[in-house]
Amino acid sequence: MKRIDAIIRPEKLQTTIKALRQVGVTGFTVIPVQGRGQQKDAVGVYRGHAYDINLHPKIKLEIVVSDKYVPATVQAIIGAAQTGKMGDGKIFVYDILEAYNIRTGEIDETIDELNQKREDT
Amino acid sequence: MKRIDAIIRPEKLQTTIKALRQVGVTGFTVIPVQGRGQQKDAVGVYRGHAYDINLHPKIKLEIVVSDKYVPATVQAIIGAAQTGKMGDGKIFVYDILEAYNIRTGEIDETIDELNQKREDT
Amino acid sequence: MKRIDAIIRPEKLQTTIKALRQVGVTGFTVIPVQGRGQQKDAVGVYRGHAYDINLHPKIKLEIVVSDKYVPATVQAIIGAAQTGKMGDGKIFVYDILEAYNIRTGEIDETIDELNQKREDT
Amino acid sequence: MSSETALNAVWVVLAAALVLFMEGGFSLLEAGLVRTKNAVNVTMKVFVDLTFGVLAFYLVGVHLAFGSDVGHLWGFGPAIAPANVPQVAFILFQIGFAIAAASIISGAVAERMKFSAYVIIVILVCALVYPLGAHWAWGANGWLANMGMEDFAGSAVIHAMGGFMALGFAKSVGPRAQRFNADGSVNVFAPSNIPLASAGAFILAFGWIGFNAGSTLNAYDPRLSSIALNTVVAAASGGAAAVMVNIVRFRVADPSMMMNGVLSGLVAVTAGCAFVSHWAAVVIGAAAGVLVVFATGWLDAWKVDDPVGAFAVHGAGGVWGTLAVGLFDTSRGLLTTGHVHLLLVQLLACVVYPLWGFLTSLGIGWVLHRTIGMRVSPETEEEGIDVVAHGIPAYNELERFTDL
Amino acid sequence: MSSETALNAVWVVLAAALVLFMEGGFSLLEAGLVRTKNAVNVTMKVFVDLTFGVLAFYLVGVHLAFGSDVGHLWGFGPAIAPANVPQVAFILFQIGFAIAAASIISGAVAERMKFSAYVIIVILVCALVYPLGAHWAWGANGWLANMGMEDFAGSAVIHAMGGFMALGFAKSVGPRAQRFNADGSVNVFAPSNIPLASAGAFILAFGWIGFNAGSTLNAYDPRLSSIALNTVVAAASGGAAAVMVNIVRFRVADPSMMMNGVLSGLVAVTAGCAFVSHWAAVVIGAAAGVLVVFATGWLDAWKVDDPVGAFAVHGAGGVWGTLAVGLFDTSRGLLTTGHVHLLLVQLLACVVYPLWGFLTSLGIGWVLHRTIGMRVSPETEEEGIDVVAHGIPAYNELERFTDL
Amino acid sequence: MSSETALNAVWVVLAAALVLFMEGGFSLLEAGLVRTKNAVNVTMKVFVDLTFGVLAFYLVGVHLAFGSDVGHLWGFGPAIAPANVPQVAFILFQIGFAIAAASIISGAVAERMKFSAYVIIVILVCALVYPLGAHWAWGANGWLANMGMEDFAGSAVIHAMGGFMALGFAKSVGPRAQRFNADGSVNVFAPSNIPLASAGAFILAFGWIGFNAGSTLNAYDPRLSSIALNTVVAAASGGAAAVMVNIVRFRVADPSMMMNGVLSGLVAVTAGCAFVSHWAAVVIGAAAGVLVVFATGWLDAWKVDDPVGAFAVHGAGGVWGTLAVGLFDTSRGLLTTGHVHLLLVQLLACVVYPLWGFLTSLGIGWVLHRTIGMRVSPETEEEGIDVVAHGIPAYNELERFTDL
Ligand SMILES: Nc1ncnc2c1ncn2[C@@H]1O[C@H](COP(=O)(O)OP(=O)(O)O)[C@@H](O)[C@H]1O
Ligand SMILES: Nc1ncnc2c1ncn2[C@@H]1O[C@H](COP(=O)(O)OP(=O)(O)O)[C@@H](O)[C@H]1O
Ligand SMILES: Nc1ncnc2c1ncn2[C@@H]1O[C@H](COP(=O)(O)OP(=O)(O)O)[C@@H](O)[C@H]1O
Repeated sequence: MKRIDAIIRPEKLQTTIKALRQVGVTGFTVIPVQGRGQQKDAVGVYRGHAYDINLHPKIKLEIVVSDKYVPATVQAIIGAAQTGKMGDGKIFVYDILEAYNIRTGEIDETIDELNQKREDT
Repeated sequence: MKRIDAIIRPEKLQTTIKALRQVGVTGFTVIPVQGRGQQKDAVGVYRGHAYDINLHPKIKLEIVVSDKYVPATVQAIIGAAQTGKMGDGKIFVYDILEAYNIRTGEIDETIDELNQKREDT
Repeated sequence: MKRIDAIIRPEKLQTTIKALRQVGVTGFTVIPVQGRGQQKDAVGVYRGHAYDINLHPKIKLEIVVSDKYVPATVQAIIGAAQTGKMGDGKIFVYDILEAYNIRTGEIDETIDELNQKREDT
Repeated sequence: MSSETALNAVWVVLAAALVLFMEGGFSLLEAGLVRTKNAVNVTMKVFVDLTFGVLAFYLVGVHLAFGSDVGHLWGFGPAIAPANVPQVAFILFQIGFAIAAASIISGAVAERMKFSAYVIIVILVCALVYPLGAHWAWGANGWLANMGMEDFAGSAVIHAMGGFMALGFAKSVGPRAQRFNADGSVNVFAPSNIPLASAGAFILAFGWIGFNAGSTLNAYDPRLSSIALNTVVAAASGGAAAVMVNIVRFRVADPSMMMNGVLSGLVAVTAGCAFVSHWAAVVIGAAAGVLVVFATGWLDAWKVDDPVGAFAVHGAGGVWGTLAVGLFDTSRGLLTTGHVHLLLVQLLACVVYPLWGFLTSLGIGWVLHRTIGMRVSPETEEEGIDVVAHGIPAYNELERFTDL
Repeated sequence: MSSETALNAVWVVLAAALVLFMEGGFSLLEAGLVRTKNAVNVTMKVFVDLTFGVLAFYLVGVHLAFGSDVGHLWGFGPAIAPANVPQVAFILFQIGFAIAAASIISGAVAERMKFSAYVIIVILVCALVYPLGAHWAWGANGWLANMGMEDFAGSAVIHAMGGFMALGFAKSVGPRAQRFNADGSVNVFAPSNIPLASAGAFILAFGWIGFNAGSTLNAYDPRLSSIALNTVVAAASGGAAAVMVNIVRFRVADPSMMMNGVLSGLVAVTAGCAFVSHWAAVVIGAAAGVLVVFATGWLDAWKVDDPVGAFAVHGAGGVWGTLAVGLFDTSRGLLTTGHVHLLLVQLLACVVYPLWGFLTSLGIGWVLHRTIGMRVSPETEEEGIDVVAHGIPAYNELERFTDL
Repeated sequence: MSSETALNAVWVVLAAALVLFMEGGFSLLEAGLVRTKNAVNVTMKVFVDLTFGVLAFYLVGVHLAFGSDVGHLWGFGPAIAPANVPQVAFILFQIGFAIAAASIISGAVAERMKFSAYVIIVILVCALVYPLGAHWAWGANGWLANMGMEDFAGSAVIHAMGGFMALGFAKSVGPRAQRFNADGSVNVFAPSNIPLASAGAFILAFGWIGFNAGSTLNAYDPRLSSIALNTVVAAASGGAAAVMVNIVRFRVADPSMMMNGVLSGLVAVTAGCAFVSHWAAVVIGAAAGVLVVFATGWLDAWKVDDPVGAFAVHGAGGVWGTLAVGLFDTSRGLLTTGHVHLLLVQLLACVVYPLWGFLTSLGIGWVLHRTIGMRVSPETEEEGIDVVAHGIPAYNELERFTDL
């Protein structure tokens, strides 16, 4: 089971959500963030002082999926969120050890591996 | 040392904080997020166009605790945040390698394992 | 490759960003959060009722860097964000398995290890 | 057209415009003091006042209030305007008053009342409840008017009655979920937007000058300027007193108490603004400012949930202001002249209007509960009324929408 | 100075102040209805109306509109004010009208028009386009005035023309990126701040009393109070009708429709407020409220993107209101008297003003596209115009700024 | 009551209402331009003006300003109103002026001054500092009035003095933490809410018509309409000039400069609005608009931190406007008639009022520093004054509160 953190452009959120749905990922969490990377800074001017808008509005998606869904999910995000210009964002993947569903109070049944584990026990 | 990410209903934040306090967890970080899962979409209507409110306001708690506190913490959250209806949220657990306290500039002393390690050295 | 989550005081954001730039870290994501730890609660009063402002505004930085940059990054943050008073915040470090650049659609080239890996292949 | 009528028309129309603008003040004040998830809903309620309320009063209420007297209890037929004021100007001004009375309710029942129930309440209040009360004191030959009751611009007729209707409906609809704990303690629900609320308070104060001075309905009334000054100094002393009491009692200069103090001073001076001296206006305002802080506490003790403090401002302030005329009236007040008669009449008004407001609202509430229902479902309350009843949240930073 | 002139001066100056205050209403309404990233930009556009627009009309336009007639088509020389009104008071009032016409456009082209293009548009509209149209109906000897056209305060001259200019410019500049899908469906762009927008609507309604009643330009006009009452009841029935239709058609009490219903009722009654009875005002407002809901849908069907609904409110409401005079005028209306002449003249006006507005705006748009450009770059549109053109976002919670 | 007095009462009371409404404008403008964490605090300061300020001026100041003259320096006893204006109407209007002077300060010291210190400052300014200055120019037999100084509605008496008090207090309390870097460069603190600030600017512009035209205190004054027109065109040219200069110098159409340009044009025309022609009003406004952009830069160079630009608008604009009367007065101006006397008197006023404002504020600041303290603690400044002094943040989206 892996967590995928994807940082994308705000205006790509809806197409990304659609793409995720298409590959069967229906659960995720969305957070508006400010990011910095290779994208050129904007320059603001207030009362005669230029200032660096060194953070750009981005959207972060946090998605937990079974290991085997990772490649498809990553590809779906890249497909939907890419514009080819600086500032498209990043995807980071890391390990999740356990997942619980608060409603059932038990191990989450929406993740394949866990489902497997549950059935095994 | 583990990190617990809990996604809960906004209105359960205060009871969850109380529950965490009771099991001795006093440090955590709270982020308002928008989430999607099995909870039914709401439908908004603006100027004659229905639209899918496909993201629901949630609260994400990020909690770093010693390994041995994990089960109690997870139980506390489930106990406090459960309503039994779709949309109660999830808990994800993963490994943290290091933790620093910015105030002291050293390894964090509030996490058991680290405390242990510090005493050892 | 590691992810560093740093929770700092909001007013330290700009100095921290400068410090990060100095150690060569140019990519990161910023999220306004509310945190709780050892910092004393503020007490608000509204219409005659005192209430606990038990969450303090903080800023969370999420930074993904190569393993070898971790110590320098952590030190840079501590150096820039420390005031010595309760509430300075924490730094958590954990493993990242993969990183993609959405713009190129490929493995991210800004992280050393990945660069290495790409050249190897 | 005579010069006198022309000037009166200008005066009354502009004053009416100011009074109608107060609806904007109610809307902002309430949208700022409720929680984000219901900000659209309270705003919409004030638009209901401005639409359904206006029509209900214009089509029905104005006749009941200002038509020819029937048994000292209600009016019938065309509204009777004072001499030298165009009848339609008079009606316009009275429309502003009627919907102000209705608007008092909107804040008190915020965050849990059904939109449809509110529409019905506004129609009933503007068509029936308020007009009857208005007739008693202001109609030709109303029974309280005949007894010599003095309520220049409505501390009793509008604010005390409206404030007690707010109380009745707030009681009837019940407190917001989780507002009171089992042990009786109160959970603080933070107001969503203080600067917005303060904008509303400034608009209300601005409009109030038209509300009180406009009630002369006569530009030649020698008291006109004095009424305006009384209004402003009472607002000032109300706000100053409330904030000082709040600092002493609760350590902070609470913005909601500062605003409600100003408003409470305005409410209280409304009855007497034409009858009392300036120093009395300062005293009346200051006392209202003190009162509003305590009255806010009483409601909590009674376990009634009034998100914007409508009762403390309009109910308590209105009763005090009605009474204060009996104390400070320059020609008939107890403290100023030693006469007790007026005070007794005012006391009667202080019973009649609160009772009328409170009982009718409980009655309407009772019927609503048993028919279309008065309260949104717990799910809606939790999610917020904005999305469910109005289709859209108040603030949308994230573009999270696609068409279905 | 005669009493009459003094009272008229006071009346017209105060009414002009109310009309000018409507700019604040436009600004808030539009800032609340667009997306956050362009809220500064629309606000700035209304300031352009209040600065460049005022100067353009004062220096040029007022002569074209109200100078001595030249061939029934335009004016020349000093503005001619009605008797007993100081000329400057008249000019001030007309300034308010001219920039109101310009402000209608600002919302329709929000979120994608270049700031510089908008400045030029406002100057042209206030200096030329609006003044010509105004002369035809309101100038001494204008050709439509001579035909007996009735437009008391501008349903045709200001609102229909302004609304169709809004349509023309919205068409010319094109829809916002991603507003329409390939299959013709519409993406909902959520308004950023509903309480702000509602504050704007209340200010507009407040100012409108000055707009309509002030158009008497004469405090002694016996219709003055009646105009004000007509204005308010039409606003009420417009809002009530719009919200009811919206509930029936779309299930929710949409705040943007409630506001636009109120505004549409106001727009529609503007032409006839001095000529129709109160019940007719109620009917005119209600019909406008129904109309605004449907007109909003038409624009979507035509694939024109009007973020605030300027066309539905001002264009559709203005045409209806102009026509309605021909139906309900108490002395010459078809339904009230059976005469058809006035209706035909009004019908002509309903063709002339929309066409004039639509064609001039297409023409200006055509030139702008070929010269300085009318539309911001796709990058700017995506990022939002606020930071690029104005250097600062509308809301800044995070202190994310350092000096360079 | 004579027709004349009646009309004057209506006029002055309505103008006073407009002036008092300007407090709402100040409040929104300032709440929008400061950082979120201090938005409640600036709002509360304006409520302090409206409460403590009103009482201080009504109880003490008005006598000092408008009582019988004592040695050309101050007044004593009941306020003396112009003929045919009810005395109380006059007092009400002057209350509005006094608290406007005080409100200028609130923005300049925002985000770091103690609430208690501000309350004391307002009381002193409204009871003593402003009334003395007002007496010199406007009181019966004030020494500057006797010299022939002309300041129709207060460019010098209110704005220059208020602006220099703002400067003095801003200097005295010191800049906000981290505002200036060691190398002298400036850190940009982004304004929290531009649409809110713009709402404030529109309200101020609206109220200003009452401020200037109301200063006739006489509806029969033949200049009344002309004053109103001058006010509006100066606002227009001020805003237009400021935004053009800003675009040339700094590339962007800065909303804060557009607003401050409009306000600066209004400030500058305030002294001369009754004495200069319309084209002169346009020039005066435009020059003020240019000036405000540069004056904003001077403050940074002087290392004085004025979060809302109060000095640039009121101080610089007020001095320029006072001077401009000497240049453009139609009967005594240098450029219009060649006479130099008036210009010299105006020059004297341009020294007296700024000095009076600046020195008294430094003096009050000196005493406050040594007694109750003027500045919040560094911790409070960092956390924001809202929670510490007022118990509640301005905006609360997250329900993060539980009762203790
Ligand atoms: N090393 C990193 N750690 C965490 N977040 C990052 C990192 N690099 C980039 N980001 C995030 O990704 C966003 C886009 O990065 P950017 O470099 O501008 O994209 P691109 O590589 O497509 O040009 C940034 O705004 C930031 O939020
Ligand atoms: N796979 C996932 N990855 C990340 N977050 C998730 C995932 N599934 C659900 N969530 C988060 O949990 C919230 C609640 O999920 P939901 O499925 O609605 O709850 P429940 O399972 O109790 O019905 C979602 O709104 C989302 O924020
Ligand atoms: N165990 C934890 N897990 C997650 N976040 C934490 C934890 N402890 C503290 N934090 C975050 O760090 C912030 C600062 O912590 P605090 O204990 O106040 O700092 P300090 O240790 O410097 O006094 C908190 O507001 C919270 O956001």
